[in-house]
Amino acid sequence: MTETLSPDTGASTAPASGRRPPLRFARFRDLALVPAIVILLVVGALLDPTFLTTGNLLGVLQQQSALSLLVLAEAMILITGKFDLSLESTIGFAPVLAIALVVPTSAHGLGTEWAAWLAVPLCLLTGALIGAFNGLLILKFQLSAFIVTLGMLITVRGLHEGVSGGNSLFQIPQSFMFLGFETWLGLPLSVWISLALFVVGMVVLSYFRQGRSLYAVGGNVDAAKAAGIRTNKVIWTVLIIGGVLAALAGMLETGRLGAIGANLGDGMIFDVFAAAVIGGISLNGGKGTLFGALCGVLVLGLILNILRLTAVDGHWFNAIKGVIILLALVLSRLTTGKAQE
Amino acid sequence: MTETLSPDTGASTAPASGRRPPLRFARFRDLALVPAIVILLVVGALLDPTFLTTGNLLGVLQQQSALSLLVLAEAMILITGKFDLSLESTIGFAPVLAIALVVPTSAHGLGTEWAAWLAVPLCLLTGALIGAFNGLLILKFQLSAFIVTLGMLITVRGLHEGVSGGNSLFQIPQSFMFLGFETWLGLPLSVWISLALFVVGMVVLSYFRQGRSLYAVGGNVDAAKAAGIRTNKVIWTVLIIGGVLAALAGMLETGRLGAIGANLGDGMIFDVFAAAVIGGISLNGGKGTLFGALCGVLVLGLILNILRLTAVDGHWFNAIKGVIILLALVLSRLTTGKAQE
Amino acid sequence: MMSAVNHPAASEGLAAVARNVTKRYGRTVALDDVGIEIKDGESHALVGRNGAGKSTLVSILTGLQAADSGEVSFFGKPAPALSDREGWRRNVACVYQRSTIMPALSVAENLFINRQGKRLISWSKMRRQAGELLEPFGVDVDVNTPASDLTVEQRQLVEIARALSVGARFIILDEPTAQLDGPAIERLFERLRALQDTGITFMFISHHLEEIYEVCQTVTVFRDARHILTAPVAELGRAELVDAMTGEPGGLTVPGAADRPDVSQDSEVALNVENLTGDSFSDVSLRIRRGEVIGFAGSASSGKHQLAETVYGLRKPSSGVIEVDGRKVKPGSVLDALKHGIGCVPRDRHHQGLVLGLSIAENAAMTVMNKLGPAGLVPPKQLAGVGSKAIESYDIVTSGADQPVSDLSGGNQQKVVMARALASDPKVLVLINPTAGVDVKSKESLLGVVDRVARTGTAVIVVSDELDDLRVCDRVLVMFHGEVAHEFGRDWTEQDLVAAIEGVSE
Amino acid sequence: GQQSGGGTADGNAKVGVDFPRADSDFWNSYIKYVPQFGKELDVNLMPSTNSQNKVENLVANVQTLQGQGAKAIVMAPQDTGAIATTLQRLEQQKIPVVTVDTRPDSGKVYMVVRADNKAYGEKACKFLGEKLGKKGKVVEFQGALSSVNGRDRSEAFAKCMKDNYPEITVFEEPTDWEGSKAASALQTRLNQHPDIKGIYMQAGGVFLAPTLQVLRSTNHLLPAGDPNHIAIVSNDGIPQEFEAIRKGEIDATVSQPADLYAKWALFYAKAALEGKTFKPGPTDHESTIVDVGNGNLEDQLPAPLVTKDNVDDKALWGNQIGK
Ligand SMILES: Nc1ncnc2c1ncn2[C@@H]1O[C@H](COP(=O)(O)OP(=O)(O)OP(=O)(O)O)[C@@H](O)[C@H]1O
Ligand SMILES: Nc1ncnc2c1ncn2[C@@H]1O[C@H](COP(=O)(O)OP(=O)(O)OP(=O)(O)O)[C@@H](O)[C@H]1O
Ligand SMILES: [Mg+2]
Ligand SMILES: [Mg+2]
Repeated sequence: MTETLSPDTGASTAPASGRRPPLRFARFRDLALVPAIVILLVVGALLDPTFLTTGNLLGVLQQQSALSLLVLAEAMILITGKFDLSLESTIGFAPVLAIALVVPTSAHGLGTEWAAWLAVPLCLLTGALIGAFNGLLILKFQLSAFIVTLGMLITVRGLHEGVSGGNSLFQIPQSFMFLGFETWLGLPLSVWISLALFVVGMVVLSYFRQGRSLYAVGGNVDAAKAAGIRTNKVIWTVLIIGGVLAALAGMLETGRLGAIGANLGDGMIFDVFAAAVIGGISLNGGKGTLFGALCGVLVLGLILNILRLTAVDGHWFNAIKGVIILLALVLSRLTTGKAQE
Repeated sequence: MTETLSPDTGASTAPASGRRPPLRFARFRDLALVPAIVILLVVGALLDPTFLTTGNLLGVLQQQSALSLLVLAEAMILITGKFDLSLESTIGFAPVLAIALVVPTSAHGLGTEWAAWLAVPLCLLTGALIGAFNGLLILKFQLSAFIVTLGMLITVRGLHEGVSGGNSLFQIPQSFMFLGFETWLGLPLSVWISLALFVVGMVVLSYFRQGRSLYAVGGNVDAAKAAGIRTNKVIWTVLIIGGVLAALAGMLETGRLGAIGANLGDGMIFDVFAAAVIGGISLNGGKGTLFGALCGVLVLGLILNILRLTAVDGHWFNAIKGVIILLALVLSRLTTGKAQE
Repeated sequence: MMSAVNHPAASEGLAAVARNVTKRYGRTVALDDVGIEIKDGESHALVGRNGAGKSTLVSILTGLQAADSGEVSFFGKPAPALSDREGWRRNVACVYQRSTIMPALSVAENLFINRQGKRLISWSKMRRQAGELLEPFGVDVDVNTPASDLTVEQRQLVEIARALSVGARFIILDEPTAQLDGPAIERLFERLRALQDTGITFMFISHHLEEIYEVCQTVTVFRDARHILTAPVAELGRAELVDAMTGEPGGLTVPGAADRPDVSQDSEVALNVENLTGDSFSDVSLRIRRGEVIGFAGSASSGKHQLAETVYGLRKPSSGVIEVDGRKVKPGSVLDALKHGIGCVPRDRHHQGLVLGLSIAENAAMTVMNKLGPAGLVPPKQLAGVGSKAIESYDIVTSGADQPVSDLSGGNQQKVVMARALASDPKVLVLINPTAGVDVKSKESLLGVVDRVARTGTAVIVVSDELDDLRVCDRVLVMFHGEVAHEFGRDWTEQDLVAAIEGVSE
Repeated sequence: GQQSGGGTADGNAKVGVDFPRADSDFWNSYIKYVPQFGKELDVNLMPSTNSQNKVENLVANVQTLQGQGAKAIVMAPQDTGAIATTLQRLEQQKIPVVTVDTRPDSGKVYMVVRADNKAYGEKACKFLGEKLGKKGKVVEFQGALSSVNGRDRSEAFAKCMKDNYPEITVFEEPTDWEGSKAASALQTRLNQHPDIKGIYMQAGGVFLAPTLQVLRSTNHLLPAGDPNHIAIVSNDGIPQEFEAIRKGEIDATVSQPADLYAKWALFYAKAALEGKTFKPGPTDHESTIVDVGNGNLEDQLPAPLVTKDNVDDKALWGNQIGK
């Protein structure tokens, strides 16, 4: 009795071709930055012979590895429809607290002098706690994520200054150094780590229920709830993972630099957002891919590297950087043809 | 055949009481920060006898006047559903460019040495142009306001560094100094200016169609278009006014400081957002009042003033500031009982 | 009959004309060289299946979107430039299908948006006028409340009141009645007739065909983005109209419960609700057997929606028990409801039904993501499979399973919500206003789905304001002030039901 | 210890210079002096980079300069801790490093060229202490808490005050090197304690104008000699400070030798390339080389206190550049 109608999709839809159109929207959007990257590679190669050497390109990757972890974290949080500004102070505070708890007071420790191997887990735990506290304020007190994490940005940066007394910590436990300093198969360990985490993130966000639920929550939290997704749990988890990734980024950066400066991470959140949004992540939630975000990181890294190689006058550095970022935005807008949010 | 059933609409709505409920929503939400302000006044008075002196409170007002203009600008832009991060560099660049165009090269001028009276209009024009350019990218290229103005933040800061050559400009035309330095009836001129502009803003946003259209555009841009509002014009106007206000704030700040440092405005945007959002402006657009934003400015100013008076250890200054901001948020959340966005 | 009726040759006396209009959205052709002529003073109905392009034409006729080609004119003059919003507003007012309410603004201001007055706004005057404007619609709210606090019906009435009060001589109503109940519709029609008498022209879009016969003189049918026919309503029978819409003869057969075998008294109880008390209802008990379809009727304040939402876990009851197959369901937990085999079509698809940015496949599979692969893995093949199955079973007009739901027409979106509810093969299916905004043919197919799943042993709850939806029910429970006041079997009559709903029957 | 320069003995090899920041008057002068002395000393300078006050940038810049063939590097790490790994890597690759203005906390460098920041704090403290007659209230504008130079000045100033002038109360105001914060702090503090008698500002380029402006608007700006004059000591030595000293608005500044920084940094970089070595002891340019441990040498350049008495000295760098 209830037949389904013969779907004469004909005219109202596209020429009903094969089941799968040749170019899928999501994929296409992902590749938006590829032209920009190609242009940057060509321009870089023309401007300086050192640019295309492996040494230089590896350098770019290594320099961007800590940033890329923050972008990974922020991208996931943005997709879930939230915001985290405090990542920029977590990257400094988590390692500082961990180290201050294990080193002697002579090296600006807090006097606890816990076992050195505790430093790594303590650092990650600190990141997780900051994320969890953000979650508490956002979910339980229903405060805006932007303003909560802005408050936390200030607070955690203040804790960093307070705990370190404004000093750089340069007596770093070996385990910390290891991650940021060693290389494996010719590639810095930190690059391996961030690549691996990005791949894991992409797989989870594309092919796993848990990952897909970020998009559902970010797209329409009520609909996600009505579909049985535990939205608060998802948001909380993502915020905590974000904190842990920021702490890990702090460890990589510490290893790379050999010490933690008192202003580590300062101003970094702007680059994080620039990379994420250039990479196609929407600030309104529910949209964007980690692959896009990774491309965003690369675009930013290449821009900086080229500016460095050509040694533009320091006074005009930022102006040129800003203009190139705007150009990259316009370019990716024109190649995808989709309005941005 | 398909009739709909006939329910009685009556009970589905709120008990139809008198025409005007005793406490109106808009008004009530506006007063959300009053408890926080009262608590801060009491705490301040208890902690330091100087706090409640006119001298000190006037000082707070004067110190906040440039910030308050930025908050006024940002609040209007946020209500319209957009974003402007570049205000923080406009506040520095607009006066720098204007001054560099009129002073001799020996005072780090650009060599044009235009007439000194041009400085004020040039400064305001620069602000307007930056706002207009933001509008161009956002509306014509349909780019996200966040990322466009982030790019502009970097670019304009870069132009500031480039034009000033990184130097502080010490030789300021008299007209510039005037606004930020003079007093009138015992109140600094800059306080009068920002109060007057806030009053104008409040009246326009409450009692004029043009002002109400900001709420319409921010609340639902398609619906606003459908209602005959020229949404693009509204957005563009607000962005330009924002730029002009930032330039004016730059003039007031120059007058107050007697020179323009190369890092004027650096990091200020965080305070701007903190004040606006504490004051009840929604980042999603269409919500909030300028009165609330002004309260947000005052809360922030009082917090800073109390911290300064009590001379807390500099190393813990930011941590305490952050915690108090978070507390103020929670407090205003609890007193209004409305979730924030 | 199926060919287009010749256009009236007269070019004067026309309120609005669109000629040779074509509009594409990416790969989708929404309008394919269509035209419409609306005579001054007439009420012109536009009908067609979901996705036929009706709303697209509306957005072109109101200047919100530019057509790819074609022209529009009003009262003999070409339409103003797209940027001249004021010009468009002078010619045409509209109630759009998608809400144009600004939630943060007060009801009063929503009514007077962008025409608050030339100079200083007088809020007290505006409030007074707003109250007067709403009076005839029976919307009894304080005009100072923010619109976000209104119910869906109230919001719709505010939009209607606004469009009718703008003072345009040509008014478009795109499915104004989809969210309204009986008395509200009656009041709307009263206003319409009054305005018709003063010579106002209407274009009226609705999926309730009887409404068209009630208020319109002329009807135009669109199908698959093309113009099919235009004819005087009086000359077109209902069956012919439906044939023109669907493009195939045969008419409609809304399934009735009578066609199904009786539910045997010893078939198992699928859903058992005992002494359930919650928001707006109290102490409700009921048992639904496998294969049984239960309808809930009642006024907007009867608590019927709240009851259904509580069963699915969207609301938390204050007391009482919900059991599926004898096992207790955790109150207030959608996840647990799903685990126990309850599926649901929520009340408002934009609010709780869909994630607009995600694809059809993903929306349809959202409740069964954990069943597609091990450890939460979602293999793309399986996902696409769920999507294409939904498209086939519910006849969704789309370019493919990976199209974002935001690009679908309203009716097709509703079908995706249905697909989502049924993807988990639920034992108990809760449907709230399942056919809102769905075209006649799709309504038939959606109700057919209800009939089909009931035959396979699913227990179904249908909460609806529409009698058609209740015809598939084995029993209809009428709620009044939060309690079940009446129970009817399959043999209910309209009069009895309406009387029970209004609380006047004995 | 004696030290031998690494690398080739080619005085014409490329020298890479990284500037620490472009937003302060002092460093801008340094940036101007570098190419000037590069020509004078015949150093093969590469295009310079700028790390904008961020150690991450410094590290990346050094990597870039190295990639482009730098054989010696001049840098001014504002964060002296977080440069450790980079120095270690440069040492492994036998690239000599000259640091300007700061001394790295760990790692090997060929030479440190700096004036002693601790001495700045101490000189300012002594000057104010005596001027105020060993008692009264003093406001100190600190830099950013994370700045090493700022911290050195603050610590030396605090220690000297505590040791020598226990009756002087010091209000420490952290400012992030922002004039606006300094102005607000001073205004508040003057309200609270109208009897403030002295100000120490750690960077004249940033704090000079805001301080004078606040004093002016609160009627505290009285010429030196007036009994209510607030004594002000500054650091940097820019022309505007000299001007203010001449007018009697401020009392003294410590001239940080931007020209000598540039000159001797390039001198030592070239010396390293030529394979020269140095020993601790006095030099031919009124400074001393000291062994600061770790095998590192530091050439401590003179940083004169400028007062009304010597403000017109032509040798001061602030008097050499155009006003
Ligand atoms: N913004 C859009 N982007 C892409 N496709 C769209 C968009 N809006 C509409 N469409 C497509 O255009 C076609 C016509 O849609 P329209 O909304 O006009 O249908 P309708 O006749 O109003 O249907 P309904 O009765 O369901 O409201 C549909 O196939 C729809 O998918
Ligand atoms: N319906 C409303 N929607 C939104 N805001 C409102 C509304 N009514 C009042 N307001 C706000 O409340 C404030 C004061 O309202 P009030 O009713 O006192 O106006 P009024 O100046 O007394 O008007 P009138 O001139 O009509 O007496 C205005 O700033 C306005 O923004
Ligand atoms: Mg429609
Ligand atoms: Mg009144």
